[in-house]
Amino acid sequence: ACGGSGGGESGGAQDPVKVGLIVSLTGNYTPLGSEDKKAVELAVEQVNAQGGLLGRKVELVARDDKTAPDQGIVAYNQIKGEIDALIGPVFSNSALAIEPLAQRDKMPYLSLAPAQEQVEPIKSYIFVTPALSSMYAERFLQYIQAQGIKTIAVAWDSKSAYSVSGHKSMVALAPKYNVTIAVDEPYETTTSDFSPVFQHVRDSQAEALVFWGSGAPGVTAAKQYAASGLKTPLFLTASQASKLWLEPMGEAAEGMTVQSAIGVVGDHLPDGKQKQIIDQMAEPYESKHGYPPPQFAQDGYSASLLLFEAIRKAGSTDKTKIQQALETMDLITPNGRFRYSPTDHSGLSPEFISVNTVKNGQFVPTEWAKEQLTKTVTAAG
Amino acid sequence: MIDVKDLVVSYGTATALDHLTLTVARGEMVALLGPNGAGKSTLAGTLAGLLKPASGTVSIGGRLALIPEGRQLFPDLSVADNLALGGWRSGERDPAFVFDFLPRLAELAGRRAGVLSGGEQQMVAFGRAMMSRPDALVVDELSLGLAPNVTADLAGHLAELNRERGLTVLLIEQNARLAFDLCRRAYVLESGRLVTEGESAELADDPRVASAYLGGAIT
Amino acid sequence: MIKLIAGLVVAAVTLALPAVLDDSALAVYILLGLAAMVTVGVSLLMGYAGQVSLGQGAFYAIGAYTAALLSLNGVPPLAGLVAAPVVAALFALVVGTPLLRLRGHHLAFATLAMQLILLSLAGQLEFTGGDIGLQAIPQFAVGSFEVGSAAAYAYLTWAGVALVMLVTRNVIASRPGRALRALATSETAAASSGIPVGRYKLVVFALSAAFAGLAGGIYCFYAGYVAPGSFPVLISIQYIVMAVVGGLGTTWGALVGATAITLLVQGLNSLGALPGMPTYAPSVLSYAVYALVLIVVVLFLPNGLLPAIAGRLSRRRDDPPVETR
Amino acid sequence: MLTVTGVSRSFGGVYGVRDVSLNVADGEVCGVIGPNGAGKSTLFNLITGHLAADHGQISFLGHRVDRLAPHRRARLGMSIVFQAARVFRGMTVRENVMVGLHGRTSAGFVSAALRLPRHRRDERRIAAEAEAALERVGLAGWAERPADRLPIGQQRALQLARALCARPRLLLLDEPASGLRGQERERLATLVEELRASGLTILLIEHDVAFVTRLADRVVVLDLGQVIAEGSPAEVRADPLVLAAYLGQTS
Amino acid sequence: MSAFLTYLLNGLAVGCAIALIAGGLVVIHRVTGVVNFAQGTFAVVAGLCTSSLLGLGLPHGVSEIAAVLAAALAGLLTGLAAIGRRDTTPLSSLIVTLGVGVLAYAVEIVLWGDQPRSAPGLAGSVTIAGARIQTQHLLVISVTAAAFVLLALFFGRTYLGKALTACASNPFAARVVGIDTRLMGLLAFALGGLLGGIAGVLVTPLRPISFDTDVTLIVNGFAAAVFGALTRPVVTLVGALLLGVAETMAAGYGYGSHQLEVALGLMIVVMIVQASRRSAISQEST
Ligand SMILES: Nc1ncnc2c1ncn2[C@@H]1O[C@H](COP(=O)(O)OP(=O)(O)OP(=O)(O)O)[C@@H](O)[C@H]1O
Ligand SMILES: Nc1ncnc2c1ncn2[C@@H]1O[C@H](COP(=O)(O)OP(=O)(O)OP(=O)(O)O)[C@@H](O)[C@H]1O
Ligand SMILES: [Mg+2]
Ligand SMILES: [Mg+2]
Repeated sequence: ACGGSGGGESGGAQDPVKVGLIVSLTGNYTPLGSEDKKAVELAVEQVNAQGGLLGRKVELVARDDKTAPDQGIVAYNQIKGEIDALIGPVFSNSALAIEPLAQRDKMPYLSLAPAQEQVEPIKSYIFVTPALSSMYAERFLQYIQAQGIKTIAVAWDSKSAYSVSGHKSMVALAPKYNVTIAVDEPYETTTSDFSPVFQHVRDSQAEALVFWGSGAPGVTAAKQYAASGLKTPLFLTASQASKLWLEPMGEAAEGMTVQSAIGVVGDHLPDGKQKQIIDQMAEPYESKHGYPPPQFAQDGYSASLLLFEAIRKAGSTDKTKIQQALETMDLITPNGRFRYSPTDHSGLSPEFISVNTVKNGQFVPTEWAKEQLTKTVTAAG
Repeated sequence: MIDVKDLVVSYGTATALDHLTLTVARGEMVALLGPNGAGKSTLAGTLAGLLKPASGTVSIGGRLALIPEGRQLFPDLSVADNLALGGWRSGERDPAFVFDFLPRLAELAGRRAGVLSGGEQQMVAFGRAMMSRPDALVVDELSLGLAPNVTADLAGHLAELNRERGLTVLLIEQNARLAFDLCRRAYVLESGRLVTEGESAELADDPRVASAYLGGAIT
Repeated sequence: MIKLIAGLVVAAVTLALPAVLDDSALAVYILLGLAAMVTVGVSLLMGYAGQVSLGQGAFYAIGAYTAALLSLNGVPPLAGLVAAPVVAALFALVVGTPLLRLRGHHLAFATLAMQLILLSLAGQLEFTGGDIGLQAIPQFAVGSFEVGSAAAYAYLTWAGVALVMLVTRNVIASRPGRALRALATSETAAASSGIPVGRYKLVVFALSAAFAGLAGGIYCFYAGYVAPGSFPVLISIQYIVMAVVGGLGTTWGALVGATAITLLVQGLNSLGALPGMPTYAPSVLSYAVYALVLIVVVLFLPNGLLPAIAGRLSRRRDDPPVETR
Repeated sequence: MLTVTGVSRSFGGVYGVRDVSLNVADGEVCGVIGPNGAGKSTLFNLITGHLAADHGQISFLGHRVDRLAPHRRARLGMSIVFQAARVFRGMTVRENVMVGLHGRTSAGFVSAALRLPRHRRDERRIAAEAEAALERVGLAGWAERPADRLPIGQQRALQLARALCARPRLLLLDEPASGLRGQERERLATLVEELRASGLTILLIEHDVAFVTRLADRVVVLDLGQVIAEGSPAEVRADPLVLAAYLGQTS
Repeated sequence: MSAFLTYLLNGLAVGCAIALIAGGLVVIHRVTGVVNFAQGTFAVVAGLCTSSLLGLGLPHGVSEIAAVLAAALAGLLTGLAAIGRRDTTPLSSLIVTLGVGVLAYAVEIVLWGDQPRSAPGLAGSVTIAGARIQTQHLLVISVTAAAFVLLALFFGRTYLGKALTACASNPFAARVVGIDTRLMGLLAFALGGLLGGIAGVLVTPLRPISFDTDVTLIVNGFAAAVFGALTRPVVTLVGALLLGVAETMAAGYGYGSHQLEVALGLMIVVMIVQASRRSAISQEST
C-alpha cells in the first residue's frame, strides 16, 4: 500500500495491513518500550484471530529507536515506505523527532509518549494515546478538593518531561480547586536520597505530598517516605500503578494513595463495555506473560485498538481516510473512552483516571473514585 | 651459571641478537661491551626472562637479578617499598643491609621513588636488585648518573660480594676502564653479534677496542 | 600512490552514494557522516594531542542548539550553520581554560561532567525548550534554495566530513601539528622547544569542538528537532570507541571506525527486527553481538582497523615489512 | 648572560636548591658538578622554568625571567637537554628535531589548515634546518626511524639536535654523556667544543669529571642544594671539600 | 540544626554507596592501570542476584553473600577479557571493559528481563540527635567504613598490597622483580568485583536496579575515583562523601533541581585547584 493519494485500494486484497511500531527496545526506555511491544503484538494477534481488518491480515513492522531521537528517525525512514500507519515511541524525544516526518508524509501516527507538546499545537496526523500528565494533575486536584485538603506539597522530577509538565499543570490548576501549594520541591531522576524533601514537608503546613516521578525515584522516595515517619499522606501518580512499584515496596506501600488509568482497576468496575474491554486485554496478557499488564502495555493496546477501528471505519488503508476516521473516533479502550476530534488529539479526559489506595498489595479505588468511575463508565455505556 | 647458546632475539622483524653464544661461569665477573644499539640491553632482558628468544637457549643456574636499563623503579612507591619489593623472590624484607653500602638510601627511605634525582634512582635500582639475594647479577649500566665516589663504592661492593659470596656478575658499563678494572674477562658485542672476547688486560691493549671503548681524552 | 588511488575511490563512492541510496539508507549515511565528523575531532584531540574528552557530545549539542535557536529566531539557516562550530569552539575556549589544567583521567571526568551539566541545564532552561527540546526547526536553505531532500543533506554532511578531514590532515602534518603530537608525549620537553603548551591544548580542544559543532548544526536541520535526549553521555563514549576501533591517530581511521561501528549497529538493529526473531532478539543482538565484536576487534587489532588493513596491504606489496607506528 | 640570585626551592620541607647564586658569562662553558641529589637538575629546572622557585631571582640576557613560563624562556634563547631522554613518542627522528624549530617559526593553525604560503615557507625552512642539525649530531641516516625505538645514545644525540635547532643563546646539558661509550663520548665532546668555539654559552652537568675538566672554563660545585666551591676545573678538583663530598679518595 | 544533620547524615550514606563503586574502580586501576567501565555492572549483577535468590526463598545473609561472590566472579571474568591477553594497552582494556558492560546487558536481560528489580533490606529508620536516617543507610555507612579501613590497610601496610600497587606503577619493573602482573591484575579485578557486589547488595533495597542502572552508578563512582586519582582509597572516600553531601545539601537548601550541577561542579573545582598546585615536570618524572 504505497499511499497514492486518491487511489483507494492500491494493493490486492491479499496484501496485509502493515502497522509500524517504533519503540525503545534497547537503552533507557527498554522497560517501557518492551511492554508496549508485547501489548501491540497481543492486539495484532487478536485482530488476526478475528479475521483481520478489511479481510486482510494485520502485520506488525517493529523497530527499535534505541531510546535515541536520531535512531527513531532512522527507524522511521526504514519502514515508512511499507507501513500504513504508525504507533510511535514512548520516549518523548524520539516521538517528537519522528512526528514532523510523519506529518509531512501524511502518516497516521498514534504516539505512546505522554508529552503535551505533541498535540499543542495540533498536527493533523499526530494523535496521543496515554493520558497527558495535565489530566493526572487535574484528577488529583479533584480528589484533593473532595478530601477537603487545602494545602499540599509537591515533589517533582526536574529531569522528566512527564513530571515537569504534570507539576506545571498542577501549579496552574491549583487555584481553580482552592488548593495552595506550600512546598514545591524539584529533585532529579538520579536522586537517591529524599530526606531533604521530607524535611521540608515536615516543616510545612502541607496536608498531603503529591509525588511526580517515574521509574526508580518512585520506589526510592516511597520507601524512604515510609521510613521517614511522616504522617502527611503520600499521593503518587499513575507511573507507580504497577507491580514494578508494588513489589519492591512490599508492606511499606499499604495505605499509600496511587493514581492509575482505569484499566488497572478493572476488577472494581461495574460490569459493562469498559470492564469487558479491559478484561479482553488483561486476561490473555497475564496468562501469556505471567503478570497483569502495566500501564505502558495498556497504552500500546489502546493505540492498537484505536488504529484498527480507524482502519475499519475508513474502509481502506488510505492514510488520509485513516486520519479522518481518527479525528471522529469515539472508542472505549483499556485506557478509557477516546474521543478524538479535529481540536482534540489526545482524546481522553480526567474521568478515566482512578485514585486508589494500596490494600493487601492491591490497588483499590477509593470510595470517591468508585463513585466517579461508576458515573463515567455508565455514561460511556 | 649463565649459558647462552645460539640465541636469536628480534623486535618484530628487526633482529637484535643474532646467534649469540656466551657463558659466564659461577663466581665470575664478566664485562659486556658494545656500542649503542649493539644489543646489550636486549641480552640483559632475555637473561632476566623479560624477552622471549626467537630461537636458541638461555640457561641460568640460580637466582638472577637484573638492574635494568633506565632504572625502572616503582615511581609511586616509597624507596623503602621499592627495596622491599626487590625481595619478592627471595623473601628478604629488611633493607638494612642495603643501607650499609648505600647509606644515602636510608635518608631517602620515605621519599617517593619517582621524585628522586637520577643518581638516587640508580642507587635504589642497585639496592633493589641486591634485595633479591641473587646468585647472579646482570647490571645494565652500573655508573649511570652516579657520582664518582658512589661508583667507586659500588664497584668495590660488587668486587667484595664476588670475592666473599661468589656472586656471578655480567656487567654492562659505559665506562670501559671501570669494567676492565672490575672484570677479568669481557665480551664485545656489535650489531647483535660477538666480535671479540678475552681477558680484560688483552682487550684493553687491543687498539680497536681501546679506541672504541676507552675513548681518547676521556676517563 | 596507492594512498592517492584509495582516496580517489573513497571520494568517488562518497559522491555517488547519495544518488543511489534510498531514504532509509540515506538516514544512516547522514548520521554516519555526522559521527565521522565528530570522531575526526576526537581522534585529533586524543590520538594526536593526547587529551581525552568524554564530553564531545556536549559540543555536538551546542552546535545543534545554536543552529536551531538561531534559525527559530529568524536568522538565515546558513548563518546558523556557520555559527554552530564557532559557538562550540568559543564555548570550548571558555570551559577549556580551566578544564585543560587537568590531565588524563581528571580531564576525562571533567569533560564528562561538563556534558552532564550542560544537558541538565538544557533540560531545564526555558529558552532551550527544556526536556522537550526545540521543535519545528526550518529546513536548511542557502538563500532561497532549500535543502529539503535527504540526498541534499547527505551531500552537505559529507562536504562537512571532507572539510574536517582536510583541515585535520593539513594541521597534523605541519608545525602546529607536530607541536600537538610533541606535547602529547612530554609537556615539559615540548615547552622547552618553545611550544606554548596550554594555548595549543586549548586551540586543539576548540578545533575538535568546532568539528563536533558543525556536525551538530547539520544534525539540527536534518532532524528538525533537538532535545537533551539526542545527546546522551553514551554518544561521547561511542565517539571514542569509534576513534579507537578505527585507529587512533590516523585521520582516515576515524572515518573507518565511525563507518564500522555505525554499520554494525544498524545491521544488528535491522537483524533484530526481522520477523520471527524471539522477543529478546533486539536487545541481545544489539548488546551481545555488538559487545563481542567490539571486544574481539580491540583485543586482536589493538592499533585499530585502519592500521591493520593498511599494514596487511603494504606487507603484501613490499617486503621487508616497514614497521608502522 | 645568566644571573641567578639567591634562588631556593624546597620539596615539602626538603631542600632541593638552597640560596644559590650563579653568574654565567657570555660564551662561557660552566660545569656544574656535585653528589647525587645535590640539586643540579633542580637548578636547571628552576632556570628553565619547569619548576617555580620559592625565592630568588633569575635574569637572562637582561630580562627578569623567573616569572615566565618555560616556553617563553625557551623563546628567549634557552635550550635544555634533559637528564632523562625525553623524546616525542610516535614521531620520527626528523619530526622530533623539527619540533625544535617551533620557537623560531610562526605558521599557526590557520595558515597550516589553509596551506598558506607562510606555512609552506616555514615548512621548507624547518625541513632544511632539521636536516642540517641531524647531520651535525651524526643522525643523518636515522631520520625516518621512530624516535622512541632508538638506542639511548642516539636518543641523546637527538635531544641535542632538537635543542640546537632552536639556535639557543644558552644551552643547558644535564649529563649529556651518560650512557655513551668511549667513541660516542668523544664525538659529543668534540661537538661541545665546536659549539663553544661558535660562542654558545653552555651550562653542563656531568659526573664524568674528565669530561667536565676538558670542556668547562669554570666549575660550580653543589652539595645539599648549596654552592660549596667554584673555580677553574683544576682548582675545584683540588678542593678538599669537593674531594670529600664528591670525588672520593679514588680521584 | 536537625535539618542540617539530617542532610549531612543522609548525604554521607549516599556518598558511601558511591564510595563502594569508586573503591572498586580504584582497586582495579591501582593494580592494572585500567579504568574499569564494567564496575557498575558488578553492582547490578549482585543486585539482580540478591533479588532472585531472596525471591527463591533463600534467607538474608546467604543470598547477599552469594550475590557478592557472583559479582566477584563477574569481576574475574571481566579481568580475563580485559587483561588476559598480554600487551593489551590500558586504553584497549578500557574499551574491553566497556564491551563487557554492554555484553552484560544482554546476559542480564535474558536472565532477569528488562524490568527493574528490588530487594528488601533493613526496614525502618533511626533518629540520631533529632535527625532521621534509614536503618539501611546506617548499614551502608558502616559497611563502607569497614571496607575502606581494610582497603587502606591492605594497600598501605601489607606486602601483597604493595606488590599489587607496584604492578600498575611500573608493570615492566614488576616483572623485573618477579611479580606475575597478570595474576595480580586478575586478583584486583576479582576484588573490584567483590566491592562492586557489596555496593549492589547494599543499594538494591534503596533503589530498584535494572540492567542499565550501571550507568548512573559508574558516573558517580568515576567522579569519586578520579578525585582520588584512581589510586588513593581514602581520598576517593572523601571525594565520594563530598559528592553525596553536596547533593543532599543542594536539595536541602533549595537547589533540588541542580543537585547534579552542584555536586559535579564542586568536584571539578576542587580538582582544578589541586591540579594547579602540581607542576608538569613532577607528573612526568619516571
Ligand atoms: N622495543 C624495541 N623495538 C624495536 N627495536 C628495538 C627495541 N628495543 C631495542 N631495539 C633495537 O634493538 C637493537 C638493540 O638494542 P639494545 O637496547 O639492546 O642496545 P644496547 O646495546 O643496550 O644499546 P645502548 O648502549 O644504547 O643501551 C637496537 O638497534 C635498537 O634500536
Ligand atoms: N618533585 C620533587 N619532589 C620531592 N623531592 C624532589 C623533587 N625533585 C627533586 N627532589 C629531590 O631534590 C634533591 C635534588 O634533586 P636533583 O634531581 O636536583 O639532584 P641532582 O643534583 O640532579 O642529582 P643527580 O646527580 O643524581 O642527578 C634530591 O634529593 C631529590 O630527591
Ligand atoms: Mg642498553
Ligand atoms: Mg640530576
